[in-house]
Amino acid sequence: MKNWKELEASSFLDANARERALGMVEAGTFTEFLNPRDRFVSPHLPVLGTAVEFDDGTVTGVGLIGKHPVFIVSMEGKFIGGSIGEVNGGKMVNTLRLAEKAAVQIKAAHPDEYDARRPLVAISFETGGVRLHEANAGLLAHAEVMDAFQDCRHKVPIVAVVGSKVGCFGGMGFVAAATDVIVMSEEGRIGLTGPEVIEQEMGKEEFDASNKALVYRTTGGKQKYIMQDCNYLVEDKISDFYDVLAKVADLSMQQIEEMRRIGSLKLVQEQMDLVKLVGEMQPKDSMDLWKYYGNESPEALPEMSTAEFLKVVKRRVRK
Amino acid sequence: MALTTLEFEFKADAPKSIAKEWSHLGVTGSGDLEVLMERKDLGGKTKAKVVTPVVGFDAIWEKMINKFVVENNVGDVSIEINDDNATPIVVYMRLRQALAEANAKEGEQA
Amino acid sequence: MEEFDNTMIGRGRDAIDMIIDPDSLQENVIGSYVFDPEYGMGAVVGTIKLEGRDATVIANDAQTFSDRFPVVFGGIIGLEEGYKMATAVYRTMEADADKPMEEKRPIVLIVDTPGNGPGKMEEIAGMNKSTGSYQLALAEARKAGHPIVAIVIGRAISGAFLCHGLQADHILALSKDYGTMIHVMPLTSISRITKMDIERLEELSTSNPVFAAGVDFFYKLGGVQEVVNKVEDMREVIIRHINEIYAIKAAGQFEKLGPWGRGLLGEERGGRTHRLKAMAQMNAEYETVADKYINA
Amino acid sequence: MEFKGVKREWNTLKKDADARLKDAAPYVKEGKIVDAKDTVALLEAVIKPGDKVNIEGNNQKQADFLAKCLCQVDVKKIHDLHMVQSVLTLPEHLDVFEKGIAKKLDMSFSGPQAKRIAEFLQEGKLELGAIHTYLELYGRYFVDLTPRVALVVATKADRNGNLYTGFSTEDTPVIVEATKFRQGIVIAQVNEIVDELPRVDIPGDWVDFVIESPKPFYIEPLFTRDPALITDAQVLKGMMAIKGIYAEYGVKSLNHGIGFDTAAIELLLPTYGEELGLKGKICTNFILNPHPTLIPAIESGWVESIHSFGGELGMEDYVAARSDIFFVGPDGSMRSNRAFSQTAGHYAIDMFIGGTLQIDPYGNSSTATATRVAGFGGAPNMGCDAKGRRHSSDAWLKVGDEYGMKEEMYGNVRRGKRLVVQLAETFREKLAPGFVEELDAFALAKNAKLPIEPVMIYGDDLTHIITEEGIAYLHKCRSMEERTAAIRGIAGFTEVGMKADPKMTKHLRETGVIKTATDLGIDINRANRSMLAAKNVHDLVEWSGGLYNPPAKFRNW
Repeated sequence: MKNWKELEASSFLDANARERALGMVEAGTFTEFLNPRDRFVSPHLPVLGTAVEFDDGTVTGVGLIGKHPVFIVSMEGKFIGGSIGEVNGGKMVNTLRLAEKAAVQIKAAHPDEYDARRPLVAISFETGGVRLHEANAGLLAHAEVMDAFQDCRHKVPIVAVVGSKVGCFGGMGFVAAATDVIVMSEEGRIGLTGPEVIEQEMGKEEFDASNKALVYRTTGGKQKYIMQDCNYLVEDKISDFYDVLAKVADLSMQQIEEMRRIGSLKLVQEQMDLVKLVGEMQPKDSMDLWKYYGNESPEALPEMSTAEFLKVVKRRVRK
Repeated sequence: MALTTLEFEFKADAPKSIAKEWSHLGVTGSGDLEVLMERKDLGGKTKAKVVTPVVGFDAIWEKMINKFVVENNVGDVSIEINDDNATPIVVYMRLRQALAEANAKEGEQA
Repeated sequence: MEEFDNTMIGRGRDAIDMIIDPDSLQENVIGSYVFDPEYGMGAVVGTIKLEGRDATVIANDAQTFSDRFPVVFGGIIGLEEGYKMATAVYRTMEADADKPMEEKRPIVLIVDTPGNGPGKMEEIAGMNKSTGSYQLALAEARKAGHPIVAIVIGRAISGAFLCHGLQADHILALSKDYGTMIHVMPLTSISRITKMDIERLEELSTSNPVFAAGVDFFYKLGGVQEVVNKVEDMREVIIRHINEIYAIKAAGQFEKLGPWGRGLLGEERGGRTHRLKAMAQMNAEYETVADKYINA
Repeated sequence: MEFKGVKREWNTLKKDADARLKDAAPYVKEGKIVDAKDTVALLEAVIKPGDKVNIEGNNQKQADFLAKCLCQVDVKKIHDLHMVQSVLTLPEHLDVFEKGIAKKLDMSFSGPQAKRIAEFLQEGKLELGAIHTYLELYGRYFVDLTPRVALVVATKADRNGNLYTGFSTEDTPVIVEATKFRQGIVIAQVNEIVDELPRVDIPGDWVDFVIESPKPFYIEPLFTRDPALITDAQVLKGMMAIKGIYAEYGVKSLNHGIGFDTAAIELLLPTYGEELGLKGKICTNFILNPHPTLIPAIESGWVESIHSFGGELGMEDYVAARSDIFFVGPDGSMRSNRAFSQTAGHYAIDMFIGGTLQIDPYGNSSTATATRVAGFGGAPNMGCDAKGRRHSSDAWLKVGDEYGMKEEMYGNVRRGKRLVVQLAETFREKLAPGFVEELDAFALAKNAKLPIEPVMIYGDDLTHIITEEGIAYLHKCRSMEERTAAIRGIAGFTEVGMKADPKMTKHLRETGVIKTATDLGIDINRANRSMLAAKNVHDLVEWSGGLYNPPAKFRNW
C-alpha cells in the first residue's frame, strides 16, 4: 500500500476502493467499518458459485478533514462490477445513518461549533447498480439509501465522487443525482441506462456502445459539467478530489443546497425547462447541446485537458 | 456450482511471522484475488484457507502456496484467500506483495 | 408465459376507477395547480376521493406513446413522466402545507411500469435526475406526514419500481394470480448476464427470495406489506393501510414505515437477515471510535 | 534436332480478358469509373465460373463493398469460384461459400471467421487448398494461384484508374501485379474519386475499373493495445525479456508480435530499459506496424527506423510527422507494404518475439484451437530461422555460437541463428494451460481434415520461451531430451511442468539453460504497472504531442 502522500499524487481512476477511501480523508485518520478482518461476506454468492470479498465490494468508514468527520462509502468496480447486494447495500445505508447520528452528537457536544465540525458524507461510486445475484435485496437497499439521503438533507452534506472505471449506472445513477454535490473527473460517468442497453433498445446505428468517445460524450464528466449535472470537474488525481471535499466541508449549508440539481419543486421546474429544450431540439448527440450553450467548436472540447476545458467551456445557465 | 473451500497447512525450514498483527491486500476481481494475513501462534506452521469458484485445482493451490511459504520462510501466519480465477503468477505475485505489506512499517511503502 | 385473462397489466386507468370513490378523479388537478394535459402522458396524476377524503393519485398509463421521446410507451417512465410525478408530489405537499400532520392527504401510487426511458436523449438530458427527483419528493412527503400507499397491479420492474413504489410507506401487490410481476430482471436475463446456469437458478429461486422474481418473494423480503388476493379488495385494503399509516405516524413511529420499515419486516419474515447484523456490528465499531471524530 | 512445338494460340488469356472487358463496357461511365449501383452487374460481366478470385482482405483494410456485391451475384451465372486471399475477416468472405458462389479456398488468416471455416469444412461447403503464411501465399500468386479477377481497395483513385493506397497500402501492390501481369482483371473500390492524387501507388493502366463505394472501406485498429489493460504479470515478463534476452544478445533489429506482452515491453523501454542503460544498444530498427504503444520509446529516442506491413488507425499524423523513423513518401504520408515488410521480417531482422497460446514439450507452439481454423498470417515468416540469410550481426552470431547442436548440424562452418522468442503464461485467463502435452492443432487437423497440423512456430526454430517461471534458452540444449526438460522447467504447474525433474531443472539453471527472474536479478515486487511509460491511451496522446488520434473505441474522454 502506498503511503498517504503517494496516494494523493496517484490516479483516482486506477485506485481501488480502499485506496480511494484512505485518500479522501486526512492522513492516518481513516477507521474502516466492517473491515476485511470482519469477513462480512455476502451470504448469497457462494450458493451461486460466485467469488466473495471480505468487504463485499464496498469500503465504509470514517475519517477527518480538519474537524469534520467524513463518512466514506467507496465502491469496488472490480468486484462484480461494484454492484449492490444485501450486505454492502446495508453498509452504505448504515454509513449514512451513522453520519446523521454523528451530526446529532456533534450538535449536542459542540452546539456553537456545528458548522466547523459538521459531518460530511463522501460516496465514491463505481457501480452498475443492483447486484443480480441478490437482485431483490439490492433493489430494496437502493430505496433505503434514498430514504437516508432525505434524512441527511440540510444537516449533513452528501458528496458524490465519480471518477472510476465502471462509472455510476443503474439505480445508483439516480442515487448520485440525489446527492448535494457531485465531483467528477472527465473519466467519470454517470447515467441510468448503460451503453449496451441503449444500443440494444435503439440499434447500433443510433448508439454504438463500442464507440467510447460517444459513450463519454453522453455520460462522461465533461458532458455532466456542461449540463450542470456535476458541480466540480477535476483532474484524475486523488488529491484533486480530496481538495474539493475539503472545500465543500467548509461551505455553508445554504451554499451546498444551491449546488443541488433536484430535490425541490423549483429545481424540478428548472429540469423541466431542460427536458422541453431537448424535446424540441431532438439532439442526435450531446454536442448539439454543447453548441446550443455557446460552445462554438464542441468537437474540440473532449480533446482538451481539464484545465483548458474549464477555461473555455460554456455551461447551461442556471436560473 | 457452490464455491470450493480449501484448507492447508505448511511448514517452512526457518519460519518467521509477519510484523503486523494483520494485513490485507488485493481485490477479488476477475483473474485476481484478495489476501488476508494474520499473525497467529501456530507452532511455526502456516495455515491457508482458499475460497474459490475454480474446480479441479486443489492440488495446484496446495503446491502454489507451499512454494510461497517455503521460498519466503513464512510461519505462524494464517492466510486467507478469496479467489476469482487468478492464474498462478497472479497468486504468487499477490502473496509476495501481501507479505511485503504485512512486514512494512505503518505509513511506509511496501 | 402463462396467460392471465384477469390481468390488470396495462390497465392503470381502470385500476384508478376501481379504487376511488365513484367518478371522483380530477385528472391533472392537485390543489390549485393544473397540469398540462399533453405533458408526460405515460403518467396519470390528479386528485381523487377515498371515502370522501381528498387524496392524490399517481399511476402509469401504458396506452400512450410520445412523439418527443419515442422510447417512452407501454408504461415506461420517461423524462417528462418522472418530473410530472415529482411535481404531483410537491403540489400535494404545497396544497396541505398549512395543515397538521394528521390532515395531510394520502398519496396512492398505482404501479404498472416496465422501466425507465432507456434512450440516448434520456441520457443526454439526465434520466437519472428525473426518477431521482420523484423519489426524493416521495421521501419528503412521507416524512412530512402524507400517508403513501403503493399498489402493484401489473409490472414493477427494477429501477422503475424504485422510482414509483419503493418510497411509499406501505407497498401492496395484487397476487401473482393476476400476472403481477415484481423483479429486477427475469431469471433468463440474470442467467445470460451472470453466466450462471439457468436450471440451477430456477432451482434456487424456489427457496432463495433474494434473487427470485415474484410477489411472494418480495413479501418474504418485506418489500411487499400485504398481498391483495382479489382485485375487488384493492380499495378496501388501501383505505385500511392509509388509516394504519396515519396511526403509526401519529405515534411518531416513522421508522416502521417506508424503506427502513421494509427492512425490519424483511428480517421479521426471514427474508433479509444479514443487513441488520452487518449494521449492528458497524454501530458497535463506530461507538469505540466515535469520540475521536465527534471531538476532533 | 527437330523443333516441334505444340500447336496452340499463345494469347488466350489476353483474348479472354478483352472479351470480358467488352461485356463490362456498358457499365463504364467515364474513364474507368463504374457507378456503385452497377457493381453487381459488373462482377457478373467479368467473373466466370471456376475463376480464381481475390477479394482484398488484409490484416486491416477490407474491400468490404466489393465483398458484399460478390455475395449478390446470380449463382446461376457465377459459381464454383476459387478464392485466393490472405485474410477472411468479414462474414461476406464466407457467405460466398454458403451461397455456392465460391467452392475452394486458399488463405493465410481468418480471425473472426475461424469458427465458421471449420464448420463449413465439416459440412462440405468449402474445400480448403492450404493455409499459408503471407509470403508463401504471395509467392503462389506468381506460380499456381494467380487471381483471374482481383477485387482490391484503395483510399483514392482518379478517373484514369490511378490508385492512392497510401498509409494502408498493405497487400494491394502484390495482388495487382500478380493479377494484371497475367492478363487478369483488376477492380478497385475507393473511398473517393478525385482529380489529383497525393501520389500514385498503383499505376492506372494496371487497373480496369474504379468504384466509389457508398461508405469508406472497413478498417480495424488491430494493433492498438490500451496500456490500461496491461497486467503486472505482463510487466514481469517484459522485464525478464528486456534483461534476459534483449540486453543479453544486444538485439537491435526485430519484430514484435501483436499483443499485450509485447506492448508491455514497448512501454518498459523508456523506463526499465533506460535504467539498464540500453538505449542505442537494443531496439533500434523495427519491422512493425505503427504500434501506438511504441510512441514513448520513439519519443525518448530509442528507435531509428520502422517499416510497416500496414497502417494503424489514428497514427497517420504522428507517422507523417516522424519521417526520419517511418517510410514516408514525397507526398508526406507513409506507404506500408506487407510483402516487403514480410521479406524484411524474414531475412533482415535478428529477432521475432510474440505471445502464443500453447507450447508442447518439443517447443512447437500454436494458436490453433480444436474448432477454429485461424491460420497463420505472417508470424511464421519471422518466427523461423531464415536459412537463406548470409549477412551477420552480433546478436545473430551469438545465438549461433551458443547453439547446442551446432557440431551435429553445422559441422565446422560458423553460422548464426535468428532469435525466435515466445512469451507464454503457464496458465492464461480462465486457467487455460499454456503448456500441453499435445497441441490442439492435432485435434484441429483431424476435425478439419488438414494434411498437416497447423503449427505456428516449429520447435526447432524456437530459441527462447519466457514464462513467469523463467526463460528457457532452448537453443543451448544439446538434445531433444534436454530441450523438453528445459521446457518442463519453466512450465509451472501445468501438466507439462508437473513432469519436470527438480534435479534436472536445478542442473539447467546452473548451466544457464534456464534463468528465473531471481537469477536475472529482477525484483518481483518491482514488477507492476507503475513501471510503464504510459498507463493509458491518454498518456500515449500526450507522449505524441497530440499527434496520435486514437479511434473512438479506445477513448475514455
